[in-house]
Amino acid sequence: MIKKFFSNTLFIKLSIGFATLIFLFAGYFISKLLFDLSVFSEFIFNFFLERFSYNLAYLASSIIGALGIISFVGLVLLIGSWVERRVIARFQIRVGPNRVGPFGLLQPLADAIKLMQKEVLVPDIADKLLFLIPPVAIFLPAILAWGPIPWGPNMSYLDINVGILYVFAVSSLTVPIIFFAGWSSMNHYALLGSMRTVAMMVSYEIPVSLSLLSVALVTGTLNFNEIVMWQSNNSIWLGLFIPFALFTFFFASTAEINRTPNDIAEAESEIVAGYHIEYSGMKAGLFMAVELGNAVLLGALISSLFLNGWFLFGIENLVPPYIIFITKTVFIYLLLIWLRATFPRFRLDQLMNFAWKTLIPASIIHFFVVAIEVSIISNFSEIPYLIVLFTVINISLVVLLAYLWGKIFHVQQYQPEKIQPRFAASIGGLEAMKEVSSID
Amino acid sequence: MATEDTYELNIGPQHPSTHGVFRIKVAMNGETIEDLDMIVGYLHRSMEKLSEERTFTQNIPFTDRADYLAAMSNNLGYCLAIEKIADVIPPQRATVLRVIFAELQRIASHAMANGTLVSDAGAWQTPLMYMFREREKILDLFEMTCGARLTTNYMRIGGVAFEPPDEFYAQLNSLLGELPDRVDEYMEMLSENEIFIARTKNVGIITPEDAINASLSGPALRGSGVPWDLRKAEPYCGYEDYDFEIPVGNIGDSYDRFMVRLFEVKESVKIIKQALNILPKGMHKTQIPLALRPEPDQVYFRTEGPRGELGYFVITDGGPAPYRMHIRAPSFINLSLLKKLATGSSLPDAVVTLGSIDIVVGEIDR
Amino acid sequence: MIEVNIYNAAFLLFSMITLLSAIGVAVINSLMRSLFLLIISFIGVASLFVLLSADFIAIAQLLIYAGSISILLLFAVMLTPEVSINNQNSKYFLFAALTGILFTYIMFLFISIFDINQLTGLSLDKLNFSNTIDKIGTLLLGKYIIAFELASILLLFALIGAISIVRSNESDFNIVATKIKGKK
Amino acid sequence: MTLNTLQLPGQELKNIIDSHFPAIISNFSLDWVEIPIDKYLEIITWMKENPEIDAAQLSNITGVDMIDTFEIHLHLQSLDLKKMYSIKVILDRENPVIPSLCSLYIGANLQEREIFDLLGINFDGHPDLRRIFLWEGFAGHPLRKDFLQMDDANPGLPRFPFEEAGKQER
Repeated sequence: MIKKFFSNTLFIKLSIGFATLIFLFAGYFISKLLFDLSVFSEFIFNFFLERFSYNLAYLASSIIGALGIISFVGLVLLIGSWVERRVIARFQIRVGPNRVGPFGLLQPLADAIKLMQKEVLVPDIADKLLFLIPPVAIFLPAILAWGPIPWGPNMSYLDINVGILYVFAVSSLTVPIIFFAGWSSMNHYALLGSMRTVAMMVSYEIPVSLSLLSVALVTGTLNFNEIVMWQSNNSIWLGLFIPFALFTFFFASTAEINRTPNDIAEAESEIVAGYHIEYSGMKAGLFMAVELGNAVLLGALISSLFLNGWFLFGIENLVPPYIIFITKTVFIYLLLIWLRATFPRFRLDQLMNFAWKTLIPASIIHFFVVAIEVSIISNFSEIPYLIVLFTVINISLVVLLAYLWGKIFHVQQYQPEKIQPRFAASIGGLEAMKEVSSID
Repeated sequence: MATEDTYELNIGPQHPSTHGVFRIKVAMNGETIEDLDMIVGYLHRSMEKLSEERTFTQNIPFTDRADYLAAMSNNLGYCLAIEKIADVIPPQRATVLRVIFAELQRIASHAMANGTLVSDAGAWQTPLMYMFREREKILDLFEMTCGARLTTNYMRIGGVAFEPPDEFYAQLNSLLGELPDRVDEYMEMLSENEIFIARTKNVGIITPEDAINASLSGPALRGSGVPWDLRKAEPYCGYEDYDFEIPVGNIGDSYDRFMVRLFEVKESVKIIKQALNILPKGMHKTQIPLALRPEPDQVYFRTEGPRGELGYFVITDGGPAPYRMHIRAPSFINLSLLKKLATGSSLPDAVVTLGSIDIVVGEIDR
Repeated sequence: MIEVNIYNAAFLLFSMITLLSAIGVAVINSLMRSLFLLIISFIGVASLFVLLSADFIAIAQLLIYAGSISILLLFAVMLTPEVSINNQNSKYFLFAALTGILFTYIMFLFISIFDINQLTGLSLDKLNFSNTIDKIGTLLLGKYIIAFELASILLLFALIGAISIVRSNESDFNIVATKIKGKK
Repeated sequence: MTLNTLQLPGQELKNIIDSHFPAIISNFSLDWVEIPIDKYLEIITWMKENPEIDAAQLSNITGVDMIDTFEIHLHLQSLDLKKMYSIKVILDRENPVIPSLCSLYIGANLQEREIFDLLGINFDGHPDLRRIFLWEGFAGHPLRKDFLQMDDANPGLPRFPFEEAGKQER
């Protein structure tokens, strides 16, 4: 009787509901407790300040903060690879990793262990020193760029005035590192990959910088926190106010961080693995981990610059703001996974053409438009809802221009009904070719 | 091969987009291919020589291994050639079953070809997985019929080896019901995808004159707009009784070859539906002598395999084994134009072109 | 005596990195390796700027020198097949040594003019990251607007000059010109 | 045995060829005609260019070792006329040389290399006559009937290009 009761589905449902309630209550209290993490950082700083000098306290707290960021990034790498594989598996009607640990959650760990056990191969003719440095060095920009990210109120590690420029400068260090990785391998595929990377990154840094410039122009600052605050003060998301900048930043950044559809630097069907073809074991794993970490970093940048950071319609007062921020980040990351699961890859020349002939001129024009709008807003600040008006104008302009661009440049060439095969009326060679009926 | 301005790149034998142990030695200038040399033979098993030592029936498994992605079609071509030379007439039921299985194999092979083409264009295997879904179902049908999925060894001289089980027809019907929808899904997913069009449109254009002159056949020939299909031109297995159309491409680029394959899947579904309707009752195989000894003669019998004109040239001398057997391998001969197509194009374009020609290395090397 | 604190330790560390890698650039035979060390030296200079509270200059150093000039140098090295194997500076050793000694002497002369005590004794709590970008922007587009514009015009001329030098074939230029005309 | 649907009977093909090259065909059967090797290239060129025959495509070319002689079998086809022509050429066993069709058909290139590789028949005028399936330096031509009796051929042993017995080099 008792056994029967426990195996009853009703009982299971009841217990699940009960557990959910407990979990919600616990979550509420925990979130109240952990609402503002700056309490902890102040506590740490004061703890050291009471016992040691200011300098040592500064050093110790900065190291602890850096450890916090590094551990977060490490956690992201572990969970992120699992998420990516599971989500892509769902896209591809597969199950994905599900054997190691619950739901396959330990699969990244198992992968890492497997990669570490592998032999580290160094090619005979490689430049040994330059070959061994890049897999380690490539972590530097990937970690450093997390510095000024605003996780929540009073929660950014580097609250500096040059935040955007800093991220931009640090991430540009990736280019020489990847180049050295490819060059030192002494492999034609690797060299091709690294040359592609350099060409692509140098081209796409321009649209990225132009889109970030318009963000700086609108908000009047380069500080991440102030950009987030500007958005909440004016109660508008920058992604809505200047949607073209968001698009440019997103697309150009996928080229910068080597994600589909712009992953031509390690295009596996063409140049096998690109710049890291000769790296084996954990070295290759490090390159892949950095690629993943950069994708999450892109999510964090977009959510702070364009999606209003830790604010979300007042929900930030109920849940810890950093949870909202991480949710937005994960949302962008899932968008990247979606792109990766659906799109083929561009060719190098197509990508460069798009950058130089479309994206850069359009960004420059967009920059001027934004400048005019900003000057209007600052000169006629007494008119209400001016920002809302410009938001509507900007969105409709972007939609209209995208439509026109497609009409003029692209769709005329490739109308689906014109390029579909036709059915042959009769069998034969060149003579019979002349009389094929059209399809319908 | 490499000059002062170029450097040498080995695409293969281990390379994701060569689809097997196939090697192209390329002289590159930057990203442009200046010259190439095709090196095959890594999978050469000397099938033609081996078959001279085995009886006609024992040779059937070799044909599986020639084109391992279209084993049924290869079985069929070989059995038809031997039946022709030995004057064996298979029962009507066997002929219809052969049509069903050959067309199923064509669908499976085209799914594989198109899926890998999209992977070569850089999609992260999602279309490949989608197309493998259909291929898996077809392979399940093969498995329940003859026990094997890849190297089926199903056709026999004078019929087919086994009668399909009863549940085969139910599963086949459900598959036929969903296949046209799936094809439409791929059309939505890929044929109107801007990036895919940009990657395949105007890439690897084969003019119809070149295609005919270079002995191309199958979707590679039809993609160039030449309406040539042996099922219509030289019907075998009663293909003249079925109602189906021949899709042909517009300009002969990679996109056209892709689309021709997609449309051919739909036509194959039509053929299978008609074949199921007219499937007669009766024997699935005639009795033939254990050691078949045809009269001294020669025959060149061609069928339309998934990759093109699959010919078996057999000479007999009255013995139990062929005196000489030559396989006209469509994959091998379709490669004739590779050098012309790839020279001057960029590496990604060459990869897509190679993928659109759809080679199977087992058939190239034999 | 220089006070022992974190600031000075950091200064020592960064200047050592900068100097050692700069020496390595001159000494090491492989061009690619010396290029790599040059980038490290650029990064070291950027860190020194950070210690001077010059955040914008530091970022600019990182962005322009470590990020862009290094790529330019990479291409320069890749495109010159004759020197890409080895750094052939051993020929000019005597000349280089004389220049180095002279340069060091002049540096010491300059440093000795300033009060060295002004530079030491800084500590982290005196680091003042006030908004330097505002000031730089205001100065560049206010007081020094003419110099700024002149510099940009000079750079524009340099750009056009480089293009016209590279474009040795006059006919190419004409083709482009006719194309532009034809479009109008 | 019956003819394939597209196959032009040997008799008819002989008649057409006879009208342009009188008394040149020595032998024919139900499906093939035999043409002499010295007129081979001329006849094939004519067949390709003559609209009456229009042999636009070289469907298949293969060789056979007939112990005393070599035979080359050609299967040409016209897509427009929907006809296939089967041609046979007999070659000398000791010194098998035949003009290459590469100047006429691009598709002949790989197939003739295959025949050269496996049967050792030389194609005169082939732009790139090398072994294709087997490696350079392989002794003998395996599709010859006397392959196993050849002195210098060791078909069973590992004889890859850089490989000696028990030793592998890069």
